[in-house]
Amino acid sequence: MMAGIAVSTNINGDNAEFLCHADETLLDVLRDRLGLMGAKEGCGTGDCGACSIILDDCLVCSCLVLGAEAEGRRIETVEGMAQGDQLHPLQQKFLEHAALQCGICTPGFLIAAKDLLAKNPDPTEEEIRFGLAGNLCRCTGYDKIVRAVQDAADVMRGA
Amino acid sequence: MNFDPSHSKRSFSSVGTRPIRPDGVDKVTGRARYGADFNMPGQLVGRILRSPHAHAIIRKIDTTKAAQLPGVKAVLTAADLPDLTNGDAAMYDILDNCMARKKALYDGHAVAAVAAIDARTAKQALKLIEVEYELLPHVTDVDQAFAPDAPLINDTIFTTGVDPKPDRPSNVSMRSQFGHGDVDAGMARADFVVERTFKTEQTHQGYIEPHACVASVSSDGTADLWVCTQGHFVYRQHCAQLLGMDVSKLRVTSSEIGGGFGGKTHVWAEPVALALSRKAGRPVKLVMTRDEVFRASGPTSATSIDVKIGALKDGTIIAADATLRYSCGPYAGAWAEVGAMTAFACYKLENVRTVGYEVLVNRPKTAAYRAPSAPMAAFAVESAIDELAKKVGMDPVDFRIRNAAQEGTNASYGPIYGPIGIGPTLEAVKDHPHMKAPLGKNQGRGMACGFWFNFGGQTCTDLNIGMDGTVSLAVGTVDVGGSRASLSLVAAEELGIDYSQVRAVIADTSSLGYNDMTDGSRGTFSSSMATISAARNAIKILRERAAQMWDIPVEDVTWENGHAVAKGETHGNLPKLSLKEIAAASGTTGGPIAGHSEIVADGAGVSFATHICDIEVDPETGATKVLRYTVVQDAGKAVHPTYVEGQYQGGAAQGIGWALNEEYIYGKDGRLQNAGFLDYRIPVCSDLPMIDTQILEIPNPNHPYGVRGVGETSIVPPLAAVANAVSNAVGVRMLHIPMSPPRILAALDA
Amino acid sequence: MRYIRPSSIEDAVGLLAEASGKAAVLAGGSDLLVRMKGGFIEPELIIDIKAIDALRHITESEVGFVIGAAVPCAVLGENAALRRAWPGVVESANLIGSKQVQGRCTIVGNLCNASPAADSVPALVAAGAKALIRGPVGSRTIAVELVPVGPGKTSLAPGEIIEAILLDKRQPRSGDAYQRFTPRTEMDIAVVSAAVNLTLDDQGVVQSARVALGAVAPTVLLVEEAAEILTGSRLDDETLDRLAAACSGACRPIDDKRGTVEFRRKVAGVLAKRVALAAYQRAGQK
Amino acid sequence: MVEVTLWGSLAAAAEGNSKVEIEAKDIRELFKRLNERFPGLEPLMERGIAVAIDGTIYRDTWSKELPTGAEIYLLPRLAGG
Repeated sequence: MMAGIAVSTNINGDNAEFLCHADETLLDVLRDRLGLMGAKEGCGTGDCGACSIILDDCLVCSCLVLGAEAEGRRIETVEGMAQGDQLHPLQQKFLEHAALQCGICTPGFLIAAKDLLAKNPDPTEEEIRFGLAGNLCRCTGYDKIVRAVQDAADVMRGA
Repeated sequence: MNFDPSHSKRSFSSVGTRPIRPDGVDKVTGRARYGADFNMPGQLVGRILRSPHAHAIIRKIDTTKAAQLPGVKAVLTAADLPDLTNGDAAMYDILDNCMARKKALYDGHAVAAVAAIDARTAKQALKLIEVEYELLPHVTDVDQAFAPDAPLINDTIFTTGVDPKPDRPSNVSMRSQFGHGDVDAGMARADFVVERTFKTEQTHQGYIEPHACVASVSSDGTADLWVCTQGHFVYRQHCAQLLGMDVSKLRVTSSEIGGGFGGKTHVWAEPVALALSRKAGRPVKLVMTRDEVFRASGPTSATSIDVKIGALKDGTIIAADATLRYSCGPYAGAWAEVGAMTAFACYKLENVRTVGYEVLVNRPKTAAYRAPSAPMAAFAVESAIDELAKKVGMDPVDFRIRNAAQEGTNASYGPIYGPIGIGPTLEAVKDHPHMKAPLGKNQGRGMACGFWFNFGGQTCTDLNIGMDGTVSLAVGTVDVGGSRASLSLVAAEELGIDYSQVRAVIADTSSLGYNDMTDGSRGTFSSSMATISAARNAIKILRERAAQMWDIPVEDVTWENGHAVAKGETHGNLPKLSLKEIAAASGTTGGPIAGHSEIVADGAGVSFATHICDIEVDPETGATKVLRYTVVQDAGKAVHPTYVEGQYQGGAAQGIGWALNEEYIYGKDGRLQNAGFLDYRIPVCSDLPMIDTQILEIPNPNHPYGVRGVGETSIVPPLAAVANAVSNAVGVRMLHIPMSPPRILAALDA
Repeated sequence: MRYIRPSSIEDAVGLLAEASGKAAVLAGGSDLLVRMKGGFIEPELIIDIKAIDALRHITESEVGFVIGAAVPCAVLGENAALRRAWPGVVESANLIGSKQVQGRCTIVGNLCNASPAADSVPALVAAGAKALIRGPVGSRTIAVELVPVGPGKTSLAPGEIIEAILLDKRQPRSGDAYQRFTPRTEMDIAVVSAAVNLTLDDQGVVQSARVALGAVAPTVLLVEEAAEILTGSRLDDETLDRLAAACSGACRPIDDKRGTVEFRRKVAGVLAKRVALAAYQRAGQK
Repeated sequence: MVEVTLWGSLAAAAEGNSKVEIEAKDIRELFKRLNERFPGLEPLMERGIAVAIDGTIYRDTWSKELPTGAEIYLLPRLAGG
């Protein structure tokens, strides 16, 4: 009765297959079965955004997705942002602006910011603040995060 | 100690720059390993069963069914944790808090634990544990618990610090008192007096990473603990003592830490994980859920504070008096004591008295939260000061400047101050453009001051120079917010090499001598002091080696900008030797080159800040919006200014959250109603404006570079700054934190 | 526990009926997974309806809009025609949780969760939306306000699934609006909420109105007295004050961790005024 | 001989003396003499005491010398966050 569900999916451009239980979240699958520890569990209830991933171009909390739902979908995690040793502009700007202190929320913020800039390449400060409101940060007061996203947006637009 | 820690004026080349942190790339690529990101082969999953009752005798625990469930490898109760504390009351409280012994003392108190092959089995096993409770009357409110007829939480608690000694137990574990002069006589002379009672609710540090550890105990008595903590040496000490292990056989490795703010200075589940592993004979991973973090780690005190301040017509504060009641959970604490010490620390006062009462309540054991106890006291005092300034007819900044403490002032908590920054932060605020910006309708501006002691303490650092001339720095204070970058800068500065040539790591407890925790804003202060001392020890060796290489007396060798330089008439023409050249030759000149340092980093300089807040209040709903916020704080010397700003901004944001919406809400049943991030409302990105910062540098004379701690002070002024802003916006004095919309609306309608 | 992803609504209904109360329907999962995590429910079967093509679209016809049960709230915001016709409904759906949650959650899920504080429900009730229900014995359509019957409880019979939400085509000079009160700007649950839907005549006089309040009673309230006050008016100050009083009076709130009785009662009136003005302005522009 | 000031609660436990003259050359000796003279201080001393010498706070350094004429103030030991 506990037979695993076989799931085929695509993670950061690579095909992946795994077995999971019906009630297992995608976050648990990523971390415990696939060894992708970038997404963090801060709450497990969709309230902190630390486990954010992009699922078929849609930003979601992986703690609110079942592993079984990943069948046939495309998943992007923080591990897929850098190309080889070339950091994504958001990653680079987070470092330059010191937009992280403890860093536990950083993977979620990077993914949420990536999704935000994909949909709105030139956001205002207010749009950034509301766009990232699903991600909690307790260290920075958000100031340097917002600045890093603004700066990265400029770089990505070639401004 | 061959090390002079006193400040000398110098110019810096590395210190004060803003390079990228050494652990940065790992943290933006998801590679950094936090508490829950570590696994051991064969590991089990640990889970804890918690009391749903606020106060209950544990009559019986039947674990038979749980133990029989296939996949369960260990079941644990207090019976498995014999009392080895040997009369140490503080340790006994920690033991009892880790696993309730006779009574469950709060909603969330651990009563049993299991280790099983996977999470679902562990969860199922918890349901099979049968606990028989006998419910007792409970009390969760600090004022109700303080009342003489309150339900008694611990019948061994007799108030200390009162004369005569009480003959019956109560919920007040200690009375403490500070001050000097004659407050009553001073108050009698006052032309204006403000007297108010303030209340603040309990808050949580709200770190995003839940407590997590992996424990592995071998049958030969050795053990490993991987854990997110602010102090792995302290965790080792506590776990070893509670479990009867040899300190040196328990190796504790601190993972990357996802925030602590004081909440990861105390052991909660770690001794349980070790005990489970010992019983099961396998590694055990134990990760708290968010619900457990709120219910069963260590939030702040809730407080109730009476303040009375009197001033003369000319604006001199002539007397100041405060009585502070702080909740400390169900165990004795010393939180009001700290509040009583900090309350009036910003001011030069002839007559001052503060009295603190530690109050037991059926809530989780209070833990430190960033400048613990100071924000609540500052809220009460700075609110009253603002009101008093109005009565006297003075501008609130000028009123504070007139009464600010200075070098030579006797602090309200006792000793005299050295060079301090309260005056300069106030002068900077007075001149700040923020203070002159116009305000609109329903908007108000508030400002407030804050103080924190800062700590030093035991510190140990190793600095090892590789054969290629690069430096590895092993530090024992956990890096929560970028201290590895700062300490690398300090090592580079002292050795005279480039920042990129240094790599700082946090060493485990087997690799370095004892270090106190990263608390009390001591991380960069004390470890930089130890790093400088270690670097100077290394330089001494480098000079000896250069002398050997040149075959000249070591007295003729100096160290300048990363090079050995030969001095004197006879060797003046020798070309200087770089650190890299000396390192390359080290194999033939006496072996590896290293500098070590073991110090007690005394002399942490006190820290002051002044904050300005603009807020808009919707008078119809009580909704608030922070429009602008400015932090001015003394850093002594900012080693990495970007991370100093980050500390200022983070503390301010936490304080704003506390001021406006964060609070523990208990039901009549004594249960916590909002144990999650949805209803425990820490500020989100769209709740805040940019937070402007201004770093002042008034050197700490007791540190070679003038460094003071910077981490904590920034959370002290915001409660009062925001409250003063709201009070100015609505014209009603706000007395209860958080100023949630229902409270603001109720105050307006009162 | 089993997980099944049926490809037709008939299969879904069949599975649900067969499981006799021990199955849970998964669309967005933003409530279901939280309740499972907290141990509040332990379904034996999870029926994921997102593979049912008919439930994944918003269709516009001559009579109005059909919003499939598996359409995430974020997608509502991306539909220009819907946004134009029912801006209040769309803004309510785009206030639920965070961007991450909006990428998953659905208005049907919001409705079936039957929380008095659900954001999209007052807007749907004010809009006069209907729920298209499919069950073992066929289909039926009921007004949205008849779905929740108390906190966490719905009127759905065993085996029934809400297939879609139906919204009428818009008459000219109509507008709707929704606002909620939350202590935080985002990521929060409504302490009080209000939705107003109006149609004006060509003189700018309110011809018909619907007013709904959330988080002030065990279920979302449709306040008919408030609608009557608005009808025939141009939303002058006196009308708005009467509206506020009627809405405050209609509340049957409780004290809880999110707000007090007094607060909810007062702010319900405040929000009703603000929302009525917003709806009136929108109606006037069309 | 040094003059030592005790904080309020400590003074109460030291028979009401807020200032005490003591023959002590370092912190260790100071603690020893205080304990001898005022046995009532024991519980407070056990909980931990810090010594401020001319405003600089020392927590663990027994060997720290007490210069004559220095301002010496006893304080409770604190926890930080």
